[in-house]
Amino acid sequence: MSEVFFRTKDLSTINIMNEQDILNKILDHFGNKVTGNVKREKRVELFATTNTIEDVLLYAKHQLSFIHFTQLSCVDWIEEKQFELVYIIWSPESKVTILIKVRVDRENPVAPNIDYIWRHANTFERELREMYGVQFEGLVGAQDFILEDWIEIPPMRRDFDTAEYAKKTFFDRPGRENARDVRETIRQNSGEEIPEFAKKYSR
Amino acid sequence: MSNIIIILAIFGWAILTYIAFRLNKTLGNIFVGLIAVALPVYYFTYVPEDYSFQVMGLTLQFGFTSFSSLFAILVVILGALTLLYSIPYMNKKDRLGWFYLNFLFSIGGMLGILMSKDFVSLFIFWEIMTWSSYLIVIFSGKKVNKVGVKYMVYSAIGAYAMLMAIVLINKWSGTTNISHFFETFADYSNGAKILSSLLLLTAFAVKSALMPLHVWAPNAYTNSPMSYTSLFSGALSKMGIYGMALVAIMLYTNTGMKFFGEALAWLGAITAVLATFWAVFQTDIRKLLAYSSIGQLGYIAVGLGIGTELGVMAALFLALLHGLFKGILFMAAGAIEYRTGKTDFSELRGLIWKMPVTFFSALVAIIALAGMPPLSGLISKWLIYEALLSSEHYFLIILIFLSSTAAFLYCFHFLYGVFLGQREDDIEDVKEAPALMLVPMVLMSFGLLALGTFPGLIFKHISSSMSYLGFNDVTWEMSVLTNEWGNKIYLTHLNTMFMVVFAVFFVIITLVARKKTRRVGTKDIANAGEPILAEDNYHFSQDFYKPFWRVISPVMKYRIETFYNSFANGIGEFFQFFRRVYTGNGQTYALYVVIFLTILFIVGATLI
Amino acid sequence: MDIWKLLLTGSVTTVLAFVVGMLYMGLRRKITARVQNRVGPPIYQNFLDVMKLWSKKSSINHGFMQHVAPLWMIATSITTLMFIPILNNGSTFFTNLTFEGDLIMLLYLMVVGSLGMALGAGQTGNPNSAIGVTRGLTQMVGFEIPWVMALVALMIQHRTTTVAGLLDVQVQSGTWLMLSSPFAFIAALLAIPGMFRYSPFDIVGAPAELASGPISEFGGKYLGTMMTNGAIFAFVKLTLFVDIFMGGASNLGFLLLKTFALYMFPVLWGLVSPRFRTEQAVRFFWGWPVFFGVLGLIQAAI
Amino acid sequence: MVADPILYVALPLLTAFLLPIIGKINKELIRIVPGLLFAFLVYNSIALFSKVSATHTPIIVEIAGWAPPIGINLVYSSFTGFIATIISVLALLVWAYSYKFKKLEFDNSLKYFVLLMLVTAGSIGVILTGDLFNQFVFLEIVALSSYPLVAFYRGRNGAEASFKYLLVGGFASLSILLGIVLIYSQLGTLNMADIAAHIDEMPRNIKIVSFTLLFLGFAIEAEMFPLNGWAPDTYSQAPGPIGAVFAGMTAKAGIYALIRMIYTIFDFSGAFEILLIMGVITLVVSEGIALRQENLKRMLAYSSLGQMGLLMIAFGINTKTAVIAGMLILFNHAVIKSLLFLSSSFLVYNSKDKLIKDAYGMGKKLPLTAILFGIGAFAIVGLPPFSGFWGKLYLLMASADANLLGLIALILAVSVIEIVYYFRVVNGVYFKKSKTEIEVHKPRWNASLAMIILAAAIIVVGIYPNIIYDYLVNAADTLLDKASYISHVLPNLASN
Amino acid sequence: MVNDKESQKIVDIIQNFARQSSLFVLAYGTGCGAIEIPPTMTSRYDAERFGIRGAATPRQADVLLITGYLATKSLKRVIRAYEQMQNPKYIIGFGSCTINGGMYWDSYNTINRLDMYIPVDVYINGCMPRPEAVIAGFAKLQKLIQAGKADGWDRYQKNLEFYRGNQKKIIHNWVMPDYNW
Repeated sequence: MSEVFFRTKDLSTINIMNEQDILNKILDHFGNKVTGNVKREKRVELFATTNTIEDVLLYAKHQLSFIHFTQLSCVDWIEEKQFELVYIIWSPESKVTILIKVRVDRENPVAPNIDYIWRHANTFERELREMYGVQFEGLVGAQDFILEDWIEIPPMRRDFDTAEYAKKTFFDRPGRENARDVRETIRQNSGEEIPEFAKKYSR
Repeated sequence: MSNIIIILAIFGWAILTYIAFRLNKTLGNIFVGLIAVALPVYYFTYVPEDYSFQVMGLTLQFGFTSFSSLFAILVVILGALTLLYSIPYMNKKDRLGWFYLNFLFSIGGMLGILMSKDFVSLFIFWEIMTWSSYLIVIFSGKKVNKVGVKYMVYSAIGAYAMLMAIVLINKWSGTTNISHFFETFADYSNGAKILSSLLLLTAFAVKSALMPLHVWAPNAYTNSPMSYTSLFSGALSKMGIYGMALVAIMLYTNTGMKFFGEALAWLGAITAVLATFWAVFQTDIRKLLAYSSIGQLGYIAVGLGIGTELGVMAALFLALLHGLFKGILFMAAGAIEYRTGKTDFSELRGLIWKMPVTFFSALVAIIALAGMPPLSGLISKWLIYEALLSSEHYFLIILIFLSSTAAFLYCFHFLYGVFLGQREDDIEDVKEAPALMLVPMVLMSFGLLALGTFPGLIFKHISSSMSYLGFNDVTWEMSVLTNEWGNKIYLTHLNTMFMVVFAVFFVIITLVARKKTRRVGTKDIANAGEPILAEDNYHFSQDFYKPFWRVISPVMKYRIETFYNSFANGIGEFFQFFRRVYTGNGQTYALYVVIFLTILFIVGATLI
Repeated sequence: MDIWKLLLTGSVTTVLAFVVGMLYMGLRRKITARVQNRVGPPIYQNFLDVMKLWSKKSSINHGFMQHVAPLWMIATSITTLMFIPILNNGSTFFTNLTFEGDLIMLLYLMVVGSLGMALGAGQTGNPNSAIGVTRGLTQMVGFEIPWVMALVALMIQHRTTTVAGLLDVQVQSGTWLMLSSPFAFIAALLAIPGMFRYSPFDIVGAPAELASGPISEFGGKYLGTMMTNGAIFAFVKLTLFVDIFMGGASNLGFLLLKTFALYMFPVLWGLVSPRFRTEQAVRFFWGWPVFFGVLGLIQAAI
Repeated sequence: MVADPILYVALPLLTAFLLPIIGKINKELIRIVPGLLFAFLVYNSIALFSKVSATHTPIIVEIAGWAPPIGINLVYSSFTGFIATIISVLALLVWAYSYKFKKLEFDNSLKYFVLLMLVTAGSIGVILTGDLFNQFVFLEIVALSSYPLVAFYRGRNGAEASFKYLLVGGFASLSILLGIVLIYSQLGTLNMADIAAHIDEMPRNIKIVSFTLLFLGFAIEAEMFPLNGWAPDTYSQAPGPIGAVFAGMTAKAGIYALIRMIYTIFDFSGAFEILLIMGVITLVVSEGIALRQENLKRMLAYSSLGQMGLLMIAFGINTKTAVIAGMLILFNHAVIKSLLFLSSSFLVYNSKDKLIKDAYGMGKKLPLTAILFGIGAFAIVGLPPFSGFWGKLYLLMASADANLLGLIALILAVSVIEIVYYFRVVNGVYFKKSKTEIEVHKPRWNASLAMIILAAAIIVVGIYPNIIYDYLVNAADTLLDKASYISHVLPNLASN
Repeated sequence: MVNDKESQKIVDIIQNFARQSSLFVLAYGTGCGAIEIPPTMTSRYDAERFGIRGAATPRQADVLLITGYLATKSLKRVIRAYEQMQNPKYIIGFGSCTINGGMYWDSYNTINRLDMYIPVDVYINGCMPRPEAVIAGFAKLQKLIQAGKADGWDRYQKNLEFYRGNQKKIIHNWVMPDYNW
């Protein structure tokens, strides 16, 4: 891994490759550890595992000039009891986007930490940790990122019912149920007229 | 005889105190307390007498003049108070006997300087004062070479300049008597006049930390225990002022050599400005106060340099006053150090809650330092400005004003950085300083308050001492200041007015919504709604005057210290070259002998 | 000095200063609004603000220094006011303590309030306050220099250090000092916006950056006192300037006219200027204003 | 008891030869007898010196009854007596200090004390004698006994230093001897007073050559730059107390010979200027080199050379004040430098390289020694109220009287350099932590007593210098009054 | 001071007049409503003519203007800012999010009814309300103040238990200082 890590190719010498070349190169390099296909123009899809994802990213970054880490997102495949982490990287050379999909177990979601490759991956990882409960090994950063004092299951999981939670936790205002104009309700409740100048601008 | 006895008694008592501390700490403290009480009592009751004796063919003469007794008052009062303050302050430290030995030696040295009527005894006591203060500067055992030796070297440069002047004066006038020198000064040749006065001014300028020779001061003030620094900055540096006043004024009155006065005034003004600027950017309270001291001494030099009646009056008044307020400030710094063990602005905060008495003493001192009414600092500043105005020093007054305006910056930094700001948990167990440390501070604060309205209390002494300097009939009033153009300010009216308005509004603001006025903690601040947690502290202590630094950094980049250091290194390197002469090889030495013989033959044949 | 007379005249002067100062500040808001194509608040709006602040039902402080800081300021302002001649016709009614102090003392008296403010702000524990104070003090180092240069030039030239003396000079010669010493006047005039801390020198209490800086923890009666003080002190500064440079005024009408005309300078300048950073402000003051101050000094020396 | 100048020379020489035999009786006597001898010499000095200072006439002793021009005579005047007193007291103190010196076993102590006595006798002899050749002989005694003292520890370094000393000392002897031969060939006399009386009769060329040769020889002994290359090595390699002996005795003998030659024998006025200039060079170079020394002993040695330069300056100015100053400096140098050598040898007792670093932290372990060293350092840089101050003051006054303003500034500047390196050492001794663990050797009571006496002398003279002032004035008068020297030694000549 | 009831009334009228005609607004600009404040204050609508002007800190402010939805995280800050204001103090809820949650009504992280947590004196509805509506809201508040009915600060003080209970229901880690008046 370190070998790959330190031997960076000079970007200027790289020939601009098409999607198929990229896919072939990756598949050649990793053999049967990685599978993939060209999804459409400028888009390649790869399937990796938690063991190979770091190598794939490093290879793509240093050998194939995919220097831009666009996003790390997560899909909750609750039926398959799995989370799918999607690493999206992009190359300014070939203008190709690669989606690398990694499946982790939903019960014990652990993935390698990649913020040493791209510093800003840290932010995405912390968000996923908080919203999905995916644990990244050795991730540094405060536990409370966006949510404060969260005690329920991570809210972006599909088995979390947010409407029910809102109903339970917050106070619903009566009158919210029908779609009546709020002003009507207020007038009804307080018996107060809408001011003249406000009427002028109301629909 | 009684004159010299006071000094011998102090030296003797110093040794006794040393022995007492070797025996028992409490006994030693009692000895210190005794002399602290006895010193002012004895000084203010004894009848001065002149005394002289012969040593090595030189006549040593002793006796107070009306001028030196003015400074003696300062030395005695400040000495006694700092001694009292030292008892609790130093209590935890070791080698107390050694400390007090040197402490008393330097007090004795100062009094000796003041009662010397001839230059040799002046020099002897000057050196005793110097080395005893040096031994206290290195007392803590930290930075002994960097700070201590530096202090000693600069002191030695000054002292040796004085020594050179003394031997020259001895040659020219046949005696080392001080007043004889000044009386006959007008008869000297021009070269002699310039040389002797320059050398003497250099000597005194070192002790009073005037600009090119100030380099030792900040570190030396910082490195000695604060109880001594009060005396160091308050009284010991005034010895330089004492000598400078003598020289500068005598030069004026005897020869009218205005150039020296002007140069002194300009040096003083530049010192005041630069030292103040440096003080603004210090991060250690002791260093801040040290630079501030240098700046204040610059003001005094300005007053002496312009040499008019108001100017000298201002200088002498400020000299005494500086002793008081800088005494308080260093004592306050010491109290803080004693209770918290910290002196850096980044570590201190919110001590007003724990040390209110210290705070109010320091506040009084700071107001006096900044020259604001209703305290006595205004008077000294007023006198200096009026002196500069009436002697038409257009640009000096601007420099002085720049300096004293910039002084507000560090005044605020000191008060805010130490006493104000957010409280921190680590000061929860801090207590107010011991009573014996507070008493001197509070006493001096009262002194400042009293002088703020009734400066006549001290003008009395100043006018009598100014008659010694050749200013007869100095008019003064108890609480009215008059400048040379007849403009007056009435301090009683000013201060009463201020106090009354203050009191009226104090009553009003305290009574309005009195029941609904709450005092909240310093962590309960408007902070965009974010509550401040226990572990957070939003005290502002880093880059305190960054914008100001950006403005003046082009000037402040050049430091004379760098020049001195490279000069010293250059000397070292230069002699490293000579070290190669001593090769350690016998043959080379034999060769030297032969070469020397040859040269000697040649020289001998031609020269002899 | 008849103490009761002083009490009477002093109170009347203070009330006058308060009312005039408040109205000027109201006018400033009005003028600002008009320039910005707004209607703007009524001219008496500041009285309402002060009244509201004084009628707050609760107020907090963070300690004794914050409690006394506004007092310190207002005591300074009123004391200063007492030493400034309001009219130049020798009217005994507005004399107060005019002949018992001089300009140097006034210079120092006028900064006492800043120190009180600084200490009060410091004790609140709000870092914004302390930052604001450091900026304010730094800026003060800037504008005091040209201001003092102008004053020194006048004082030495006319060999008096009292405001009354300078007034006498102008009354007797019939010429305003701003005409006879134009350079000193320009230097002092350029320093005026700094004294008022109006834009472009308003970084001290910039609301968006520093949450109004030093006063960010002051509310209720404390803020009310400060606004009162601000009004009185504005009057003090304007009157002092008018006395020194514009020949004073023989009756209140002229006084209002002259002070208003003077007040318009920082106000209108401020309306069209963005904000200086602290170091830019200091550099500004040490640039042209100091240059004119030096010219003024040279003129005085010749 | 009898007191006679001849005893100064005779008794130590005699005792030195008898000491091995005495040692057979009782080994302890080897240590005790020299002490008794030195004590007697001190008594002798006091008795003679009080007599001389009471009568203001020198005591002249004619050896073996021959009258001075032919026979050898000893002149015990206020001037020579003063130096002799200092040397004898110093000898006593050095004996007290090295009594029970740890490294002195029986054999060693025998050698040590014999050599010490020879050095003492030689030094005093150089000072007292009135005969040029006799002076040469005494100088040789001093030199020959110094060589083994330098190599006393039998190390490689000691031998090397000793050899260097021997080499340069050989030049000195040769050159002095040549000078004497030249003078004798012209005037046919070796008595100083006689030479001085008849110096006009010498041809100018030969006068210059002989003067040059004598000057060179004595200057080597007086450690003048650049002839002092041997000195730092010998000072640093010799045992601790021997440094004091060199500084206090042999160097004094050398400078005395030089002074006597310039003041009395020859009549060159330019000689004073040469002495002055060489003194200045010696002072500046030595002190400058001492500034960055890392070896404590060598630092002290260079400082000592600087003091010798100061002495040369003082005597080179050639006024009464200057001579008084010179005498004071001579006294100070003897006392203070001895104190420094004695105390510093305890500070670095067990250190191999005698580095300043090795003395760090000794302030706690050896409080008495450290404070004595500190007093010495304070005194030698000329801080009042220690005795060094008066010497410096008088020297400056003399320079001022001679209108040498630049010299004043130079001396003071060098004093600043002195402050730097001495205070660094003192600070280090007290406040720095030693990096290497060095076993501390505490001074015994006898050594402490010797050092305390020296320190007490420094302080007493510093506080109340009047106690030696009158003697100094007498000594200066005596030295400057060449005619009376001649007339006292040769009463017949004056009547001719 | 004045104990007489009648004169107290007169004083109240004067004081209320001063209060209603000088409103220092602390705008809590979390939501999209913050963008409506600049037009309100500047030359098009010029709220300053009614004596409404911005305040920099809660200490100086009279009115807390909450412009839009409040996440649970920002609710804490709102409560803190409100508690730091000096009595009497008023709250204007701005936009439908503060009334009933608006479009975030079912979000797991935004509150629905602001008046359950702090006492709201005036709501301005709309998503977003235009500046006219804002000024109408202020006019309403001024009327309430003059009538002495804008007593939200008093309600909060008296029903502190209720409000605290609701607040603590969603803010589990309660680190704020006590509300002490």
